[in-house]
Amino acid sequence: MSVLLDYLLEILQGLGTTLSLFVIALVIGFVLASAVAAFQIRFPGIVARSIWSLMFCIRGVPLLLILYVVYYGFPLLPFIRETVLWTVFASPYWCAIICLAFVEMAFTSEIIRGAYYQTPREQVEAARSLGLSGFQTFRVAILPAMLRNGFAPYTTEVILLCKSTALAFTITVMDLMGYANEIRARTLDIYHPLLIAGCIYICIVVITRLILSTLFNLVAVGGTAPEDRA
Amino acid sequence: MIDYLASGWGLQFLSAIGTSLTVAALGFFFCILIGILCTLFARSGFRGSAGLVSLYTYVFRSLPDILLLILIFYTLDGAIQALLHLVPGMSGVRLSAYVPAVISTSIVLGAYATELFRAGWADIPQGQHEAGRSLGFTTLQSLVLIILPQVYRKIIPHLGSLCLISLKETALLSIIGIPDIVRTASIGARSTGAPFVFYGIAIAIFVIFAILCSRIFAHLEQRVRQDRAGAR
Amino acid sequence: ARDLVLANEGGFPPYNMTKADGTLEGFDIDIGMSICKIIGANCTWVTNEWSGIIPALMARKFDVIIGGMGITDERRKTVVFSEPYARTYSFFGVVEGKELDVTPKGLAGKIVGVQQGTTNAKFIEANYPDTKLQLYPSMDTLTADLKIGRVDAVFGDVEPFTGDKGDGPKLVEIGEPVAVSEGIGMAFRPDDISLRDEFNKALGQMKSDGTWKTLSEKWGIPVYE
Amino acid sequence: MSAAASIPMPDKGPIAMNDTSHTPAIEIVGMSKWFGSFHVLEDIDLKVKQGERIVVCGPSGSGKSTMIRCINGLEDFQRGRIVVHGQELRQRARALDDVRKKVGMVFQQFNLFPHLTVLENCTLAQRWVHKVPGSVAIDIAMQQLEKVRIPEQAQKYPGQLSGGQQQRVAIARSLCLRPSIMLFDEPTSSLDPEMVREVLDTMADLARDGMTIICVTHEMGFARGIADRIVFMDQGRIVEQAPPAEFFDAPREERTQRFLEQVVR
Amino acid sequence: MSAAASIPMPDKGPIAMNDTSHTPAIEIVGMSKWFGSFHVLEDIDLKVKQGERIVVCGPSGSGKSTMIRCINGLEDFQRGRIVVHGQELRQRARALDDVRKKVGMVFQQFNLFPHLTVLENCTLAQRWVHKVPGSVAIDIAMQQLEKVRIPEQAQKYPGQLSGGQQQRVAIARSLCLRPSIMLFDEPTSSLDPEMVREVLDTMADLARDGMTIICVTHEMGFARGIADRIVFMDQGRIVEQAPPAEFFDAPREERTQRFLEQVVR
Ligand SMILES: Nc1ncnc2c1ncn2[C@@H]1O[C@H](COP(=O)(O)OP(=O)(O)OP(=O)(O)O)[C@@H](O)[C@H]1O
Ligand SMILES: Nc1ncnc2c1ncn2[C@@H]1O[C@H](COP(=O)(O)OP(=O)(O)OP(=O)(O)O)[C@@H](O)[C@H]1O
Ligand SMILES: [Mg+2]
Ligand SMILES: [Mg+2]
Repeated sequence: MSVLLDYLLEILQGLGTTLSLFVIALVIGFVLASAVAAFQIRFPGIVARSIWSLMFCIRGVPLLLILYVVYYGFPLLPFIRETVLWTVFASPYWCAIICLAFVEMAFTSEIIRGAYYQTPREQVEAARSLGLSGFQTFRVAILPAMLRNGFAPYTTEVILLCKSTALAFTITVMDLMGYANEIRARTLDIYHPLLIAGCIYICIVVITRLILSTLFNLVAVGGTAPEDRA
Repeated sequence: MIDYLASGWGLQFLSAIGTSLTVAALGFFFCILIGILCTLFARSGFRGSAGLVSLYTYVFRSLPDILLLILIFYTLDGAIQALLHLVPGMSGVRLSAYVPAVISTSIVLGAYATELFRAGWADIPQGQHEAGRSLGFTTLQSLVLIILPQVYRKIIPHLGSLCLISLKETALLSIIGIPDIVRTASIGARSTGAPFVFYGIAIAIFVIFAILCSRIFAHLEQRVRQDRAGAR
Repeated sequence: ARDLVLANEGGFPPYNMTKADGTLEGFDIDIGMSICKIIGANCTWVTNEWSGIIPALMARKFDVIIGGMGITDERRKTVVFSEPYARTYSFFGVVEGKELDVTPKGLAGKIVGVQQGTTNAKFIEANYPDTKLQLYPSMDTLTADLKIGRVDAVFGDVEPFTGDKGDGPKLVEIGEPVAVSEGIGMAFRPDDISLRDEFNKALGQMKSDGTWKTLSEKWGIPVYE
Repeated sequence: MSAAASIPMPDKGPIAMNDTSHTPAIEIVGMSKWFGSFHVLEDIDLKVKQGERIVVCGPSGSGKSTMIRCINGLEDFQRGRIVVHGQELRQRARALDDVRKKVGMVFQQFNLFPHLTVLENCTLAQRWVHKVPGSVAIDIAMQQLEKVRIPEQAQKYPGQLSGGQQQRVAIARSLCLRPSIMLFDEPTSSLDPEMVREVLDTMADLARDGMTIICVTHEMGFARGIADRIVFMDQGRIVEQAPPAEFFDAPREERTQRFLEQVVR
Repeated sequence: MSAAASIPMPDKGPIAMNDTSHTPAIEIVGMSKWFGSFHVLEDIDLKVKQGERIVVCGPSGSGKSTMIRCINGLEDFQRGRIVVHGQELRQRARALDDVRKKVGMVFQQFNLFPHLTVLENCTLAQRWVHKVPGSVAIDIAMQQLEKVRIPEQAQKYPGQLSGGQQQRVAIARSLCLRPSIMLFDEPTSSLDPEMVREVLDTMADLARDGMTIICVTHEMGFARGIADRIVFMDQGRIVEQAPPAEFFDAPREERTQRFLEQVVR
């Protein structure tokens, strides 16, 4: 029993890293995704389509591979190795954040686009026929609908991101999974460290869901959060 | 790049692609099976069955896939081998690591598939079940002839992404030591000092597969949508 | 003849390495095959991820680990070891041309890379309190990062450096070698004691007929007397 | 009546009914049903003769749908009995399947199978439930589609048809199983006004052919023209039943009068 | 008429119209519209006087919705002209916004903003478009909500109201902008029969107040009671226009007769 407690305490050293990976990648990813989605919606055309294709490719490649490319491949590029960029890419932690945010951008931009195109046309027309301007229409008819439509898929995506942070240990980041793995390699005990880490991850997910639905209810008055099947 | 491929890495990659695709295909197949069975079980009306299935999907979709894969892989690996050891005459038989790899991938993906089928099923109007009953179909007939085809129609686009996820999931097996595409690429990258060639090939394989996947499922969707063409 | 399955990681030069065609080579492989010939067994090789290699042995996925495994008390709780078939010394390794003071004071604040779960990691942790440890899942990822420059030095068994054939800057050892383990041994399941004894006998025979020395020299491994 | 109900009856389809024509087609006695603690149907008594055409009406939530769903075994009930062509419904499973083969049902929402063509919708149950060979099933289906006047739509999917056409397919689909009783639950209420007529005409055809019909509807014109008897329900009870002339022109109950004022505008 | 259309007109709201009462409220001349290659509206001519009440009817797909959406600038058109209160619609942007301020529109699907309360739905456009101060906007909104007889629902969200109540809120929301013309597109056709009446009553109130109204509807009773003129469309053309008495009792065109047979049962 006391062994398990020791494990728990050791693994918990990685909690801060896991959480900061998660939150920082989430924020950067969302900002980038909004920009990408807004560009695609606002300026449809060849550029937007190329961006879409790029996002599509990113979505098709496993995060693990992206991590390897960035961590082991990028340092061989002179313009990364020999410029200030190296201060960022030298750190496994920032490599992980960059990869996570990048993948998050690819998935979230599609969610935002999807939510935008699901906005009922009639709502927009109603706003227009009341004489509201383009921005006012966006504010009153489109944005709330996007929130409503995008909430469930975005929740799923946030949870996926949280789970993805666990891959950062493959590039030596000592997060929850990293410490669990170290114990595993040292003691050859596979189950206990992983089960303990698993419980912590479940707690994080439960709390994240709670925070998201609370936020949603704060922002989107006049209705409860749509059923979240995620 | 040709040099590397000719010097034996080409064959390595071919076998890695074979490994990844086989594991992905089997994983996809079994996770769908799990999805259907769990959905049926959840709807069977047994006490607590729905709760059990919810617990499975909730927990499995909250835990990092890599953590689950390692846990299930070693548990299964030990369990299967221990069982084999008990059977007289089988004690010398060694099971390849692929069996537990496929099973653990399927169980992890099964949680996603279950959620997909449950959602698709819930979207089928109650009237369809009732129409089936009032025409005298048995439960099994109504399931196979009426309900599942409609669930399939509803979830095709998601099946497409699930198929892609299956392949991406095999990348995680490289951490356990299965020689899949990612493992081959990273070993190659390190031992030749030409990472961009090897990682580039791996990325290309995944992108090609993603395109194929989206094409195939868009086509399937198209075929299914023909009944929506036209008026109303 | 009976069948035996031997296992290692397949990425720990010069003990074991994967060739481009997927087959294995290295000191472990040569030693293993020689023993198999002596005891008259039909041997095949498999590879397994390092951190899961002992559970896999216990799950009977294979019978012997011949994979450059250091003999430690922690491992003895689970498996039984053969007599050591190689001595390992651990060194600090750096990129050629780099000056580094490898005393605890000199390495304070520096980053040292070590393979996860090894005796080396424990050693650094115990003796270099102010050094930042970076843990790697395998030796080749570790050397890769040393060449890239993310770590100032690595601390590990000497052989992987000498066996490194990759491109880029050369790696050299600095400082005095430290013996952090009791040597390299082969691991067996505790219920396979008789197999272990057979292997020990074969090792003794190889020692006396000189095969063992020839192989050590072939792979550049310090001869164990 | 329980004596009559226990006589075993050969199942000869809707036409060869002469020898049993004094057996009521449907007999509901003292039937009550609860949803949890909510009493939806209270002590329902209803006897429907063979070939009789009943229209059921009443305010929303009065239990009309629930009642006819009970006749078809789609809902359970807790007290009383329902006898369909001499076969009691309480014993479960087998008997229920037998009853369902005799009773066709058409829903408000059509409930066609969207993934099958019109023809496949009509042949599916014949082939799987009644084990009719493929070509015979198609013949029967085309015959019924002609009866509802849309044989030319056989190869289309339900999604490609208008609401009225869909409802007629639903009727044909039921008829393919040669039921002796047809139940309709507001068959026209989710249709555009222009399509209501074509469905009502189809139903009138059926009525002329002597089919036993129970129909929930608010189309009072139709009720007046077709029904032998109108059953008015409110709050889970049958409040009044009478032939249409009497029902519309001299309703006995005050509740009925209020309802008629609202509906017949 | 083009002379009249070019007279600049002060915008004084619906009441102070006496000095311009000979300007038609709406004038559509030779308007045609295509969706791709499909000719939805062909050569539409329609003149609506101030305070006139027009009911538009016709079979599904005949272009009724498209026509009134053109009047409100929700759809573009390719040929002809539409003049609303002397202001031509062809010049884009600014002019369109001006026209929309004079023309209110109510849709079949209500289209209330689900995340705003009833009161917020009604004050939003006043505050953002007409820059009315908050408390005034609320006063006006409550006044209109009283007019449609649901002031007590002001704090609820649309999702908490019945269909009929929602539609009345939609009407109030439009009225808050004091339009001089109201367009209705099948305002009752997605309502349950029991709620149709309350919405029709609200519209009748408006008609009595002298509002210019164009309403697409199949409620023929309403049309007969309220309309000054009925416009019948088929296949993108206006087939017949006549006062209700004439339209229902002596339709000139054969197409109209066929339609009336179908609809008025
Ligand atoms: N599955 C159910 N569980 C609980 N209550 C139900 C259920 N189905 C129906 N009810 C309730 O039973 C009552 C009768 O419903 P029913 O559908 O039979 O009415 P109806 O007369 O058909 O009304 P309508 O004209 O609206 O179709 C209603 O109050 C309804 O809310
Ligand atoms: N955005 C569009 N693109 C192409 N065709 C359209 C579009 N909107 C409408 N149509 C077509 O234009 C025709 C007229 O449509 P409209 O909605 O005006 O008919 P309607 O008279 O209002 O019919 P309903 O009574 O069904 O509402 C229809 O055939 C319709 O299919
Ligand atoms: Mg009903
Ligand atoms: Mg319309």
